[in-house]
Amino acid sequence: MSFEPKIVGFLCNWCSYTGADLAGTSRIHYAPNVRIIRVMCTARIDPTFVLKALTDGADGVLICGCHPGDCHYSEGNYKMMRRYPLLKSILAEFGIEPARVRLEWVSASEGQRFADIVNDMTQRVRELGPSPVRTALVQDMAER
Amino acid sequence: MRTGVFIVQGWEAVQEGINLHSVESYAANLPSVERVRNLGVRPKLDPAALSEEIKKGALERIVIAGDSPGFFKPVFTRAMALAGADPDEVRLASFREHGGSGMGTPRAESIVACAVLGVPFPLAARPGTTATRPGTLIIGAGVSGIQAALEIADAGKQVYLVERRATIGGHMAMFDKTFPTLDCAACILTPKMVAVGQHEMIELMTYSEVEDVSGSPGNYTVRVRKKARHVDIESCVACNACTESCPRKAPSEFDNGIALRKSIYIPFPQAVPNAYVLDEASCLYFETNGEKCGVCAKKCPKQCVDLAQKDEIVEVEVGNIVLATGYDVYDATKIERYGYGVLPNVLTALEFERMTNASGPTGGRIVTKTRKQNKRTKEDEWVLDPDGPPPKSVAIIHCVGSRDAQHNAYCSRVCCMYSLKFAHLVKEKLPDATCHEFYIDMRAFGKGYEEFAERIEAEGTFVVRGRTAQITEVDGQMVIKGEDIVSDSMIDSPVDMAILAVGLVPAEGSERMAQMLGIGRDSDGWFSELDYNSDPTDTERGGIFVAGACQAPKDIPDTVAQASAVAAGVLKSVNTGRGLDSRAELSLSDIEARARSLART
Amino acid sequence: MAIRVNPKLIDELAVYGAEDVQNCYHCGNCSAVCPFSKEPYIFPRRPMRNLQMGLEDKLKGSLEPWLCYYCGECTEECPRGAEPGETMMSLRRWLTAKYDFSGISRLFYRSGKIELLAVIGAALLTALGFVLWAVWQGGSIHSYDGPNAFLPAGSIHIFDWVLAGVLLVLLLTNCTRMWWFTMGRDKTLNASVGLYLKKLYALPLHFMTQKRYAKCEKKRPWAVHLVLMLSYLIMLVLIMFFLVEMSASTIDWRLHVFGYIATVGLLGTTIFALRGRIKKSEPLYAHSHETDWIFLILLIVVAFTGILQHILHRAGLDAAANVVYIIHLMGVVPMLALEVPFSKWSHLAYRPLGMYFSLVRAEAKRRASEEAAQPVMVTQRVVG
Amino acid sequence: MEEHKIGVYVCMCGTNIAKMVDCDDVVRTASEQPGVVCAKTYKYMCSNPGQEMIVADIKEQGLDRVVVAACSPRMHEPTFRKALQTAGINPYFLEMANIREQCSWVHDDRQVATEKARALTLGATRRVANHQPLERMSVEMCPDVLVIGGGVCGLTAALELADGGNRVHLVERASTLGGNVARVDLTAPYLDSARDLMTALVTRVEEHKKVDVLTRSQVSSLEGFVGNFVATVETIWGDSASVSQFKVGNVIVATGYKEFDASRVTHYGYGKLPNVITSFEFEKMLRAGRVQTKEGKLPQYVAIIHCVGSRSKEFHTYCSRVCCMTALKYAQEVKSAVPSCYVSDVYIDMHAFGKGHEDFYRRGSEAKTLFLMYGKNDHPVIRKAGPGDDCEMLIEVNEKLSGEVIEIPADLVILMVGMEAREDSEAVARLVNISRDKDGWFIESHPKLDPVATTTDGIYIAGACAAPKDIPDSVAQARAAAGRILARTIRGVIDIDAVFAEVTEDKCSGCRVCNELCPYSAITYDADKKKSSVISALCKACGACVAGCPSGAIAARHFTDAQIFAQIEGVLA
Repeated sequence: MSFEPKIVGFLCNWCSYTGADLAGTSRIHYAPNVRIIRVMCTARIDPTFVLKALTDGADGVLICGCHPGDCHYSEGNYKMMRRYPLLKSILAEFGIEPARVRLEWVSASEGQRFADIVNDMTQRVRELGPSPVRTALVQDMAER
Repeated sequence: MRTGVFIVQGWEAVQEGINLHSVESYAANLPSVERVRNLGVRPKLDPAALSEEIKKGALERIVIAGDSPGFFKPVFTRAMALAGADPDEVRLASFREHGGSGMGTPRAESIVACAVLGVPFPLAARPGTTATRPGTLIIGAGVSGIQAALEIADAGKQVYLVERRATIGGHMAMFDKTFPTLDCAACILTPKMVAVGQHEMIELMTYSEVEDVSGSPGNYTVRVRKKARHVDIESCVACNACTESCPRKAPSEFDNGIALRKSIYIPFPQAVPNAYVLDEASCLYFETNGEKCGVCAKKCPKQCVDLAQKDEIVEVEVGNIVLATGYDVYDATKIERYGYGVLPNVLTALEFERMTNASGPTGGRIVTKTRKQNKRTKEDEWVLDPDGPPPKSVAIIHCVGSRDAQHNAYCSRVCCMYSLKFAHLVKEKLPDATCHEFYIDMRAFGKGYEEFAERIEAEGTFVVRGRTAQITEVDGQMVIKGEDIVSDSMIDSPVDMAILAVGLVPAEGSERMAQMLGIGRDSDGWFSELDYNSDPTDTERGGIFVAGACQAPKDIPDTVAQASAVAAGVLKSVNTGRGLDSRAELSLSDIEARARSLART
Repeated sequence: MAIRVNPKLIDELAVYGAEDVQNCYHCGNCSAVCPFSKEPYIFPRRPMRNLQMGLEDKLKGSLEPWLCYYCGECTEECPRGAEPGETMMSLRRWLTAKYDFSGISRLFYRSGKIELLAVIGAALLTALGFVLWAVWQGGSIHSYDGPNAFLPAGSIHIFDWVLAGVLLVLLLTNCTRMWWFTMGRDKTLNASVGLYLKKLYALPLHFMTQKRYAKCEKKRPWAVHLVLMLSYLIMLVLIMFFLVEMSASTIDWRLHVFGYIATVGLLGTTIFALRGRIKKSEPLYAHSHETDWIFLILLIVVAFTGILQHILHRAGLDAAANVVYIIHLMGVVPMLALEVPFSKWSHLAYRPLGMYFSLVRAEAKRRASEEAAQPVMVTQRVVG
Repeated sequence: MEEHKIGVYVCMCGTNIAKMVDCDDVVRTASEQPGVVCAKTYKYMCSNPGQEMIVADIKEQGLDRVVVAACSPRMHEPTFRKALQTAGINPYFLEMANIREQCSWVHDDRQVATEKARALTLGATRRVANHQPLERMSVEMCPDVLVIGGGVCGLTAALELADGGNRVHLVERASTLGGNVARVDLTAPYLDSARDLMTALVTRVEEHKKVDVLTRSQVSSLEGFVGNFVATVETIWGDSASVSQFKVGNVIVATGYKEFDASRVTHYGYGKLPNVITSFEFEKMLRAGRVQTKEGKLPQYVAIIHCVGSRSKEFHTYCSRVCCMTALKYAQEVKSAVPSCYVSDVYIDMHAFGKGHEDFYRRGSEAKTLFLMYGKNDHPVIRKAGPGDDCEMLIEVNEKLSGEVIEIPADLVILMVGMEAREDSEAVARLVNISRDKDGWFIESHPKLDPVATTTDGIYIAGACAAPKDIPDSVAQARAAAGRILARTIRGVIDIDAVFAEVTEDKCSGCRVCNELCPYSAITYDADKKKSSVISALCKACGACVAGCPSGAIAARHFTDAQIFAQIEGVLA
């Protein structure tokens, strides 16, 4: 069977997590590969969360927050926005394809959008194959 | 200001009980009134002629008095403009709006007085305040009663919540999903029910009815009959032993008769209070005056079944009373053409709600009834088998008993949306089944409703404009007949299941309730609010409020809003210790005097 | 090309009796309960809609009103008191007026007074005419038949035929107009002469049996209507062909028995109808236009005087018989001369014609759509 | 990490979860986890018996951590926290796994759904082990209330609160009170006087000792938190502006709506054809007693067109709820003012749903209004009439009830413009920190059971600013909001969430990065100690500072790194 990636999703409590719930209440079906972790705001998302997820075997990380300007904490998502490129460059140095980590804006009324994003991301990561970190870990295990 | 008073008789029967002659002579004696004329019933008025009349009388202000004078305002306004007078000086004295019905001639006269003096009636007819007790009685524990109770109790004020049935929750507890968000009714209601059950400021009186109300605003004494439940709520642990042992069955009220329950039973697993109840009507023990049976009492491990228990009358003293008695659904058997009660697979909305409900008799499976032989009677009868055949095509018929001069002329407000919800549930559970909605106007007016309606159509439900006229059976196959107006064709189609979107009617006993509390009801039987626009939850009687569907059909959000609104009315009086007196008690002279003083300032 | 609505037409139709049609909010109930409402002729809702919008040409060209027998099901089931049945009746009156080129029937329907005056006028003229003529040809008031009969049957017979001829011409011209409005004018419709002939059977069939009417859930109105119709026909035949024998002093039972049956039929049904209209027993009788009253009264007068003069003559009271005979004629002439071509009784012709045309039209359309290789128009649509 | 006694409870939610997730399997895997001493399923975990089961287990088996795998925590976290409390353990020892909204409802393969549910539950189980006991603090509640908007809704709310004994600051942008209702002459369906209604309200508000009315004013800032807001209001007097500041405990937003701009619709020629007017323009005519064309002629034909800007793909998909009744009102009013006039009413669906509405619709028919039905997104088109016609304009409609394409004569066309969110709704939303839906309406905290509260504690929304509403429904909502506030102010104190950030002093380097990061300026700097510290009451727990702190000195209560790391491990295990 084809490779099914594991993706960790960090969603902000106010917009994106609610959006994901809306996808649920509207019964919009999407790929089951994303495991959602709720944070109060994308600003809370420490780059180490992402690294931790990748080293623990995630093939991708999805970060969702309120649309710029809609942040429940007025500018938390801007903080994430500033942090994001930084994060990307670090990952690049580790040789992790940038497509594995993704930042998206999903509002509380965008259940459909959330579903589309999940499907799209799952597809891309599936094409990329297992995360190099993960394979490295597996080898590491094997060597021990 | 030279004023002309014109009396018009319009549509409603409001003027019954109003002596127009005395109103006329009263008006004539009011200061600055130059001219009083009765224009008769639904007059055809010509602006030119009126303007002449205005010119002749050099009138500066016009007062139109009648049940719905507004219908004649524009013609007078125009006449004023034509006559070169100030068109803004046309005032309305609406008997209907200000409770002319029931209140009789003096009220009508006071309404005219206010208009003549140019003072809004609600200002002049504002009753004084009176000392108010802290306690509140809420009649009816549906979503409306529950909401109001919680709001008030959360403020730390005592609430007595009286419910006719053995559990709280009302109709909403029966529903599967709620439109337009489709979250399950239980998920959002049960926590609130739990909260009510646990709240230290709420005294819950289920299986009880209000017998009599006496006293005055702010100080009511209410006698409540606690019907003999024969089960001790406190010690019952809902172990089901009594039900298992009970030999008798009766149609389940909670399942709207599509399933049976024992004579001693619990309405539904999440009932609050979570205790059993014995229904004397169907109980063998009571049928035989205690000679037979009584097994439940013996079987109960905690001895909490008390067959000897008698009805009990309790008295509570409260400052405010909230009416939240909700609604009943229209009796579909009154419409023979739909064959309800004759054709097995014609269901009412509530029956379908229970069928499609995961915790309902079929475990949420949508099935058609099957013919089975009754073991005892050896006769064939239609039974609802959870594994029965699902319908291949379902028809949902709107406006059953609503928008129809022969039944109820009014619109029941919720049917369009719940019908669309049904279509969604059918499509979700039986993707291959065809589903038709037969409607007259698709009334999707609320937040997110229109979008919901569009979604249902997108899901493949056929939405047909045209009300089905009849459902018949042609050699074992149910057939519906109607006109598909938009596609200009006749419908004569086989269906396996027809769901009747029955309308809402005032709850049983509303009339008695209204008499008991001294409040009015409108021509359709719904409780009358103090003012359609500005006072939708108060009544003519001080300290008595109406919330939710008992005032007129309403969906859940609007009901909840009204319930909280009532809480405001109650709390402001409880908080200040003084609430408004009855407007009904105000005399003509009171109102006139107040109007005069306001007019001066 | 968009059709221009005419909000005024509804007021015009109100005069013909359609006073509640504006109340219709188009739930489709009426069309659904109507036993005759089948594609391609869906009514009463559709015609009511055209009426609300004032689509005059569509209405003029519509056959639906003639397919309705006013059983009243629709009116009883109407959720908004829009009186579909009465609306269809009013449309028939309006159409009758439209078909009539002379404009007389329009006058009659728009004002009962005018019709009444016309009827009275015609009656008086008849009386005067016959009396003068009787005197001039030297008839004796004391003789009913025989050599110097006051009104010799032979001559009356000729008069009947002349009158009948005139009526036929009038009626035929109106029927032709009806054909033109409903069929001829429609360019899209190509109905061959063959097709017309093929469906011709419908004409006498429906005229004689009123067979469609029997489909109503209520059977009584149909029965009444049928009896009335047949009695009238019998009478007509007797008068047109056997007048001399009928008024002869010797009773020929082979003929007279029919006369008596017809008289009883006429009297019975008219009285029944009158009672109904007074008591408004059926929806069909709930609203009575002036024309309905005048027609019934004429009918009862004619039937009653008809039998009365016969009895008087038998009793040997010839003078009285002659007087009654004059009164009888005073009823007959206006009835035939005015009611048949211009008013209520013209539907004797229009209804069967309507039925006939509707069949032709439907068939023609069906063939056309077949040729256009489109799916056959089914009369019952199965959902799903 | 010390050993815990964890209880895992998997809810079937009837069949909502059970039909897509093998709950027993989830229980099985959970029970194998370290620390898990009991794992169960139940039909409705949120129901009384469900909660009692949890309470009993905590008491009997001495559980000290609880995981509930059920619906979204947004739905039932409070419910289960309450259960923990009743059982006598700290409510924050709870963690929920969202296996309904984010699992069973969105997947169609039972196996993968179950697998995902397992992972989510595992995540929660690992996380909950790291939970710490948290205490809710309670601060006192200022009884004063700020009401934004002086329309029928704001006025009603203000009166209700003031009658209840609370001081109310009523802020209105315009120079007079009354809002949109003040622009209306009569109200549907009974044609009662809107002016009397408004005069009564305004008089009472202005006379009320407990209400401070601030017209020509707007709120420039709202600091603080529920129970203790500080509002700054700017009032413009001519060219001078005065600023006032006051403390309030709660805020009601009743900013109402704005009418749809008809000139955005090209096919009705509004702005080009002189006699195409909007509903509000017609109201003016009625009040002046001049129902006539721009040329001053009496109209022979008046046409009313529904759903202008509403129920359409191009503009707003939603229904504006009040236009149908208003249209019927106009039909009556035209007939009254100009008896000889023919009125046609072009609608999609007649929304006559309220008390007295259907009867009013029927009266429209009795008055011989010609009702014509057009299809959604198949709108009529207006053109100038030719010299031959007896009317100014012709409206082409594809009429649904007849299936004909028809033309309606019209001398005057009234466009029933819908409602839309005000331009300043975004600013207001940001000011009071609430969210808006796709159409710009404010979002309530729950569409059904909490229609007037918002996700921000202490901020309430009422009336048409949350979605189109007629007067009675707005009034009901205004009172509902007032009721909510009264209930809380009567108690005098309110509990604030125990979830906030805190600085571990000895780790803090005093770099002050966090000071800048905090959007609520909840972090103060102690110059002599050279340390930052968080004012917990102001902190809204976004965690920006936590992630931003270079020395990891700030911890977000209930969202600590340890907890989130554990959850990551869990969901990936």
